[in-house]
Amino acid sequence: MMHQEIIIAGFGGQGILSAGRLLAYAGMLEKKNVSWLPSYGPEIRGGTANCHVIISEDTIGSPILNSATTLIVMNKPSLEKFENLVVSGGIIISDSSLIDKKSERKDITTYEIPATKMASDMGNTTYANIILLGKLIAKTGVISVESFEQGLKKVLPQKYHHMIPEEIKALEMGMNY
Amino acid sequence: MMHQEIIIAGFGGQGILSAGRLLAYAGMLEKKNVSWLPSYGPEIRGGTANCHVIISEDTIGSPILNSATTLIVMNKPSLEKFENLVVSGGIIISDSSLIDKKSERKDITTYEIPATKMASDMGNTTYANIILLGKLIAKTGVISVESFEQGLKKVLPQKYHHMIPEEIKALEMGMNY
Amino acid sequence: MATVFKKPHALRDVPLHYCPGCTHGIVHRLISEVIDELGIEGSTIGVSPVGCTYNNYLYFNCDMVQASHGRAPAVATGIRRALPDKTVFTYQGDGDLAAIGTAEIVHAATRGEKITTIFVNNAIYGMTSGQMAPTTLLNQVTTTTPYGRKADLHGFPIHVCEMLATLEGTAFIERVSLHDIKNINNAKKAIKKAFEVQLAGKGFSIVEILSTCPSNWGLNPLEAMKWLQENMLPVYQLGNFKGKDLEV
Amino acid sequence: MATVFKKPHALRDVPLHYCPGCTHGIVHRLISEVIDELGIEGSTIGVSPVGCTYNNYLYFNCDMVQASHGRAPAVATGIRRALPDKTVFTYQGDGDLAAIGTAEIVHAATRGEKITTIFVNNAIYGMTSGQMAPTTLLNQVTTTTPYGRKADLHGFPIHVCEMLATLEGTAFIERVSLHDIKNINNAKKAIKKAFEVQLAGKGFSIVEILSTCPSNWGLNPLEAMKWLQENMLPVYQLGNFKGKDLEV
Amino acid sequence: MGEKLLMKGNEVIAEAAIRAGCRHYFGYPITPQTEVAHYMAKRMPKIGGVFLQAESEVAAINMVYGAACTGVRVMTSSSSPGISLKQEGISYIAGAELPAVIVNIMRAGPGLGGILPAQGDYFQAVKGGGHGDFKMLVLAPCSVQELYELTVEAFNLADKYRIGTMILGDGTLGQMMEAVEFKDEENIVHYEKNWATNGTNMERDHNIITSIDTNPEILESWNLRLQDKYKQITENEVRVEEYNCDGADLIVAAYGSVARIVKNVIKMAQKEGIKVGLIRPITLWPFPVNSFEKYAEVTKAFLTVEMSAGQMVEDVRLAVNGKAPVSFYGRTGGIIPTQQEILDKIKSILNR
Amino acid sequence: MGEKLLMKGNEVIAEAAIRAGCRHYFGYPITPQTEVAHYMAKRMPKIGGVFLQAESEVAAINMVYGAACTGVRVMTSSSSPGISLKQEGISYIAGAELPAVIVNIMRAGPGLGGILPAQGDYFQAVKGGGHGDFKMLVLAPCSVQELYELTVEAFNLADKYRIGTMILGDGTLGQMMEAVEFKDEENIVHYEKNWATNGTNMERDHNIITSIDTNPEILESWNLRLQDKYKQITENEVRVEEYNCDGADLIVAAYGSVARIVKNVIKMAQKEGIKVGLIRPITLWPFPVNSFEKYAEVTKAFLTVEMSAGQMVEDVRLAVNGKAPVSFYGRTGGIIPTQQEILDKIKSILNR
Amino acid sequence: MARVIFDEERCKGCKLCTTVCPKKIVIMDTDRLNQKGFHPAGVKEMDKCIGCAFCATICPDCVIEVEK
Amino acid sequence: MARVIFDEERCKGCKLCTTVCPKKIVIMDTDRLNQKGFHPAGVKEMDKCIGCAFCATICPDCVIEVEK
Ligand SMILES: Cc1ncc(C[n+]2csc(CCOP(=O)(O)OP(=O)(O)O)c2C)c(N)n1
Ligand SMILES: Cc1ncc(C[n+]2csc(CCOP(=O)(O)OP(=O)(O)O)c2C)c(N)n1
Ligand code: SF4
Ligand code: SF4
Ligand code: SF4
Ligand code: SF4
Ligand code: SF4
Ligand code: SF4
Ligand SMILES: [Mg+2]
Ligand SMILES: [Mg+2]
Repeated sequence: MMHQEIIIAGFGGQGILSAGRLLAYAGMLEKKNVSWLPSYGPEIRGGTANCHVIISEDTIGSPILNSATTLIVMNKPSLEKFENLVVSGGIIISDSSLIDKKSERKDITTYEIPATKMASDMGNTTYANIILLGKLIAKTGVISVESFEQGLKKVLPQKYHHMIPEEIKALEMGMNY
Repeated sequence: MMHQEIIIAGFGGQGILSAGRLLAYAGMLEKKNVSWLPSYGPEIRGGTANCHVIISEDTIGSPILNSATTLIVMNKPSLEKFENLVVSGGIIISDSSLIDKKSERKDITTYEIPATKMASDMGNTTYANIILLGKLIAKTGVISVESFEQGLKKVLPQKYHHMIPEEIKALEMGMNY
Repeated sequence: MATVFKKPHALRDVPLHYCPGCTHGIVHRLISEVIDELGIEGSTIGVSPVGCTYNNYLYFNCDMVQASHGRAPAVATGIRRALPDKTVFTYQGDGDLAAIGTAEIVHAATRGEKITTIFVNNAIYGMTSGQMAPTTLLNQVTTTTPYGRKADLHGFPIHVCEMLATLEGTAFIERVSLHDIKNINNAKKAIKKAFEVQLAGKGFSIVEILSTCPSNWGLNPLEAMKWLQENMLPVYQLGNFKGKDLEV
Repeated sequence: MATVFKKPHALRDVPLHYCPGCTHGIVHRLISEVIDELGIEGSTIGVSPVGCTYNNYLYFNCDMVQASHGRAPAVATGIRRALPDKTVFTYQGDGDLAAIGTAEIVHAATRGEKITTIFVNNAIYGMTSGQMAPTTLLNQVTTTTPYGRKADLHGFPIHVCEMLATLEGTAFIERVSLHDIKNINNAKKAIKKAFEVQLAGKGFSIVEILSTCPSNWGLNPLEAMKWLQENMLPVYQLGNFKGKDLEV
Repeated sequence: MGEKLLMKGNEVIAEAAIRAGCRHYFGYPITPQTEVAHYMAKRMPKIGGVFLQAESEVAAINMVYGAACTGVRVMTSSSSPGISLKQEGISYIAGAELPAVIVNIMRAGPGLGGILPAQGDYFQAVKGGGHGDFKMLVLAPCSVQELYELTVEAFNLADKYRIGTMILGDGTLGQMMEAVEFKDEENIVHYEKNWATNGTNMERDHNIITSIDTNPEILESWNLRLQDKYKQITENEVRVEEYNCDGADLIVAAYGSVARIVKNVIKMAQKEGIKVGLIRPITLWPFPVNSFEKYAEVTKAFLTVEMSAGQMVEDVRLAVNGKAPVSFYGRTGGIIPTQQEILDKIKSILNR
Repeated sequence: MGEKLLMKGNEVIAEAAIRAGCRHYFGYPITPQTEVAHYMAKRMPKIGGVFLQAESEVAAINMVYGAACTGVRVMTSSSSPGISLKQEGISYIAGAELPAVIVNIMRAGPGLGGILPAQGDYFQAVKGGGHGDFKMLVLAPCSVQELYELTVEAFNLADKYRIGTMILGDGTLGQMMEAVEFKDEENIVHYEKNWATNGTNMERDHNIITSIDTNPEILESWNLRLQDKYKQITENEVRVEEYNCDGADLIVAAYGSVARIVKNVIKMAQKEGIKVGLIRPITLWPFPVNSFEKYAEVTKAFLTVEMSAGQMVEDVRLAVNGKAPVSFYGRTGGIIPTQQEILDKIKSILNR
Repeated sequence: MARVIFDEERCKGCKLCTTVCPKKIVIMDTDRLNQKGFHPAGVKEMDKCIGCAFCATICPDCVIEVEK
Repeated sequence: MARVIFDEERCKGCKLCTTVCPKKIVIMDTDRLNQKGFHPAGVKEMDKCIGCAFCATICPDCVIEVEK
């Protein structure tokens, strides 16, 4: 039975929360059970943000994760904070253009993608989060690209729909990195 | 065992509450257990006032009276309101210069004293309450004149002590009426 | 012979519970006369305060709501926002409005809430037996200022009209008194204008009415009227603070 | 070479948690400089609000108390009355002081409570993510006025200094801004005077400081300074409202 | 049923209220429930409704009181410290018998506490944080979908009984997104409100809304009427989920988001051969006493799990009435108990 | 011991506070406790103390909070609706662990209710009217003499445990006059208050008083510290009067002025050959659980009598834990149960 | 020709009306008490009344009706 | 002769200091990030500094110390 527990973490402003939301939305469109829970509160002011996403064929108990099957990180403090929550055999996907450190855990698979750099090359660093999501999709199959695109259409206000092809491009760059 | 339950009732401004207080004070000086409870609240605005006084050789349970051994009344509404609370064999003392009605109860003793008139003749209607207390003392012996005088000294601010002889006079007028 | 003066319809035909000579009764009648004259009894909702007039809902013929202490402006806001076509007034004492209810009156005023507040300033807490109110005069003796109100300990009397006049949302502000016939008539005019301002949708209106509390001032009603005149008038300047010339 | 500028002693040597460019940090430093200059760190008790600066007790070297939302003036009153020889200040945002805390500030002021209030007006609720404050400008978009603040729905911006100036208990009232060096220096002067007024036992003193909230205004810190200058200054007139010439 | 949407709990509360016919919202911002207000601020102006940010929680609850007097459906929302400030107003709403919906998305306390989720306001909600003898109907949803359904229901119940009805959730529930499926049409029950103060129109005697009478006999009769109503509600409106209880070795009592966690614990326990049940009170008041009574005779032990230092556990004990041991496990300060902790606690109770 | 004086309960509270070293009082007028303020207003200026009439109950409790921070003994008093308004402040006092004495002279509720005596705020006082997990120490005197003694004690306990301590009385107790005998010297216990914010004098690091921490681990540790303290108090500070309980056919549980009435009922019952006992909790929290446990095994029945619709009865049930039937008799609205009513109820329970 | 009618049972004897009558014809009836125990106000020389309604205007208890 | 010292780790990259320097010598170091992830401000041409402390006056985070 498919059951993915994903933590996405980084600085505020990196699209951490919205990446999680897109993921959950796509999962829901695939008729899976999903939950999304942001970190909230004044620490946002401090600059960090994270969210917990569960996508499962089973019903979801707590939306709070005490462990994760996948961790996506976009800054160093988040890597340090969350790497130990990844289950053995799990995945860490990190933005290597922002994080100079590697997780030392040997029981997990780590993917390092210079996502911010790649996005910047695309002309917009805000796609970095999508690039990392691409890797997640490629490695876990938690959702399909089609659902992701459908989700985007639902979540994005009409006026931003012209950006969807770029977003898909970013996703695919991540998948293929 | 001595146990007196006294309700004093009338208009606000007639010295209802202070009469009760003097009584309780004197009782206390005689080493009896005493309690005094005023009616309080917006009905004072409506003009009526009453207080419950218990003087007892026994310990006092509730300071609230559901019945009375003696009722002192200084207006008609109070007579009507409280006469039924007097126990069989009890006493009603009423100011007949203000109340044109007589209690119809046959199982109690009624004393009618034109106290306000008498006080007015003394030159000060505010002694009316004391005159009525005098009757109470005479008929029940609940306190002695000496204790009353001692109590007055305690309760009255020094600057009013010159009035004490007049008060005692009023008391005795009531006792002897 | 025609009746030239009688109890207005908006005032119910029941005895008032106030102390002899308490000017709350005059205020009740003036409001009722205005409601009659404007023909708004059926479309008016009044809000009673906590204070001696806590149950003035018994006296007005329009629909009435009893509010918690000081919150009448918030309650009135709730009513007025729910009933945009009706007229809403609050009736508040100086403890109710200027102490515990300060935030509510200031914000109803700054929001320009379309309500009318009748503010009865008797420089004391009547209901609870004569404590200091924010409007109590310096040196005035009350049960909580037994040695007189002292500025350095208890602060200064608050001038509600002047304070609220600094707020843009206020459309009409006037202070009146009840110490003689002329002033009673002026008071009525102010109350009427205040309601008219509301009916015209201009914003928040308030009339502060200098009143007596014979019982807690320890004076008889005639002395109380004189005390008001001699002591309150010098401190609380009568007159219009806003909206005198507002077209309604 | 001598040090001509460094962190004042009254400011603790810890990083502040505020957003980049948030002027709360400047206010903290100015207060601390004044405390240093007056030599009152050991005899001062500060009261922190609820707002972005809820835990500014971590930043000041004097004793500090965290108050419930809006009640800092009441808490400060309790402290000051218990410690008649000490200096007490409150630090409050516009939501804290001008919304929920309206009654407390008005009454601390009218009582002439010997405290100093530093009132940081950033025209928004910073802490709770950008809701309308009583000081939000007309047409300003916030999370609770997504279509802009409209006078008829949400009321008018409240002018705290002007309102409090009507109260006799206030000894010193001044509005300042932080949008450039000159104004920052003026702000410091006003803060210093406000403390001096307290030390001289003259009554209540308050300094309103126009500030930025880059995060919730959706602007970068430089744009925010500009926005303050262009939009807040015309609405909130800078200057002294009371006590300019008070001898202290 | 419409399509599934992914929405935040707080937003769903607002949307559900609007669907239930609520067009009047008065509130004051506080984390973690602010999105209720943000949503209302966006939507109400579009549908002719009223969103008003009050100057304080005290003002907000009194605005609710005022609007409720006129007969409209009205709501406020806040979080723990803000709800404390509303206690006088809540007591007035009870005394005046007004229908109103009050949302408390609990955070950690006491005092300013923290903004992370907690369930430390159970006593306040259920026993009476305000003065006098009164009750609120208290609904405790455990999912975003249920937040929706119970919010709609809250308005119906409030009107039916003229009672303050509270939605008691926690920060997790308010902040999380989950799928929600709205009905095409809501079951809005309309009750005659001839008591409302909306103007006599000179066609009837004036209506009065008040909670005071200085005559104690009258005031007692009002109180008896309230108690009577509460009895009716206790008889008719209890809602509870019993999950896996038959034959359970131990039954956990938990509400709201903790109950979700317990459901996962039940699965974990099953794998270890331990049969655990769950009684999830959906109405915290009236409390589902019967469910506990029913199982008290047959179950070895009860465990109450809360994000508190132990509050609902008292109601569980009252219901179980000594017939079985009742243990407690709780976390505070914004910490959410983990599945493992709860399982460990269960095992220690059962000596396994 | 000095001479006996005849004093009003409310005045005795004020006098006792002053004798206990309280020099700071902040309050807002409300019937039936206003005489506390009147007395303070008269006395404080004469003894260099502070009497301040706050602009509201909310302000008053926050002034108390402020003064308590400096280490002085401080008090406020109010009655039911006013106490509801103080709930946020009371929770802050608990969170910041400040010593303070809070007096509630209860009146009838809910809402504006009435000003006559009632006991409808038991839940609020004992379970927590404010948000979060906290307790106040709650003392329930039943005579004017005890009002005096417990008020003095309240200040000692507040300081000892850094806890909000409530005197819970009712209008009868506040308004009645009774003899009171003051000690020549009070037992004032002095506790070191090195946590107080009274100026560093540049001789120590700054003190901070706060109730918030956004780190849930820290906030939980604070909560655990509170719970620990509450446990200590529960172990050490229970006060109770057991009267005539040994061999009683039925034990009545009652506190405050109702307990006085019950004592008379016991005499009445005795005359009819019925042996009735009384357990009178003097501390409502911590509740005298042991007394009930002790008699639960041997007594046929318990009856709780309150001026409420039934609040303390829950704590009695929790303590008795199903070992004996617990009945309830209550009056509300300001009505005081009569001896006869209570006796009748006792007889009906015992089938006599 | 004017006339004033006093609803005597409502009168609380405050005397305010007596102070405003331009004709000084409103006086307290010190011989009688109404049910509430107050000496009620009244007019003896009704023919002097000019119907100005001053008495009614100041009466807090709506005791007085005026005809003209 | 003046000198400014930046406590770089405290800098939040808000740029306010750069706008007030009369000598326009305060600039952001866009090549580096501090621990918090911000480009810190600094002065390259220190010799031009007149020690006016404008930069320090506007810095919300007390990053700057000035010597003269
Ligand atoms: C929350 C609350 N606090 C206090 C009271 C007690 N109280 C009743 S009326 C009143 C003040 C009344 O004074 P004011 O508003 O001036 O009205 P007045 O009686 O003078 O007309 C107070 C303090 C209350 N009922 N509720
Ligand atoms: C009783 C209560 N209500 C609401 C809140 C939530 N709250 C925290 S800060 C705040 C407003 C802060 O705005 P402001 O005072 O302007 O300070 P800023 O953050 O802008 O500096 C609010 C409403 C709270 N903590 N307590
Ligand atoms: S107490 Fe004062 S305000 Fe109240 S009714 Fe009497 S005179 Fe009027
Ligand atoms: S949210 Fe606004 S006020 Fe708060 S720290 Fe950030 S910029 Fe400053
Ligand atoms: S109407 Fe005028 S003249 Fe006639 S009695 Fe009254 S006040 Fe006097
Ligand atoms: S003014 Fe009215 S109440 Fe007063 S004496 Fe005259 S008639 Fe009577
Ligand atoms: S001290 Fe003045 S000149 Fe030097 S860097 Fe700072 S702002 Fe520029
Ligand atoms: S003002 Fe301070 S925080 Fe901002 S960039 Fe300059 S040094 Fe850094
Ligand atoms: Mg008043
Ligand atoms: Mg702000």
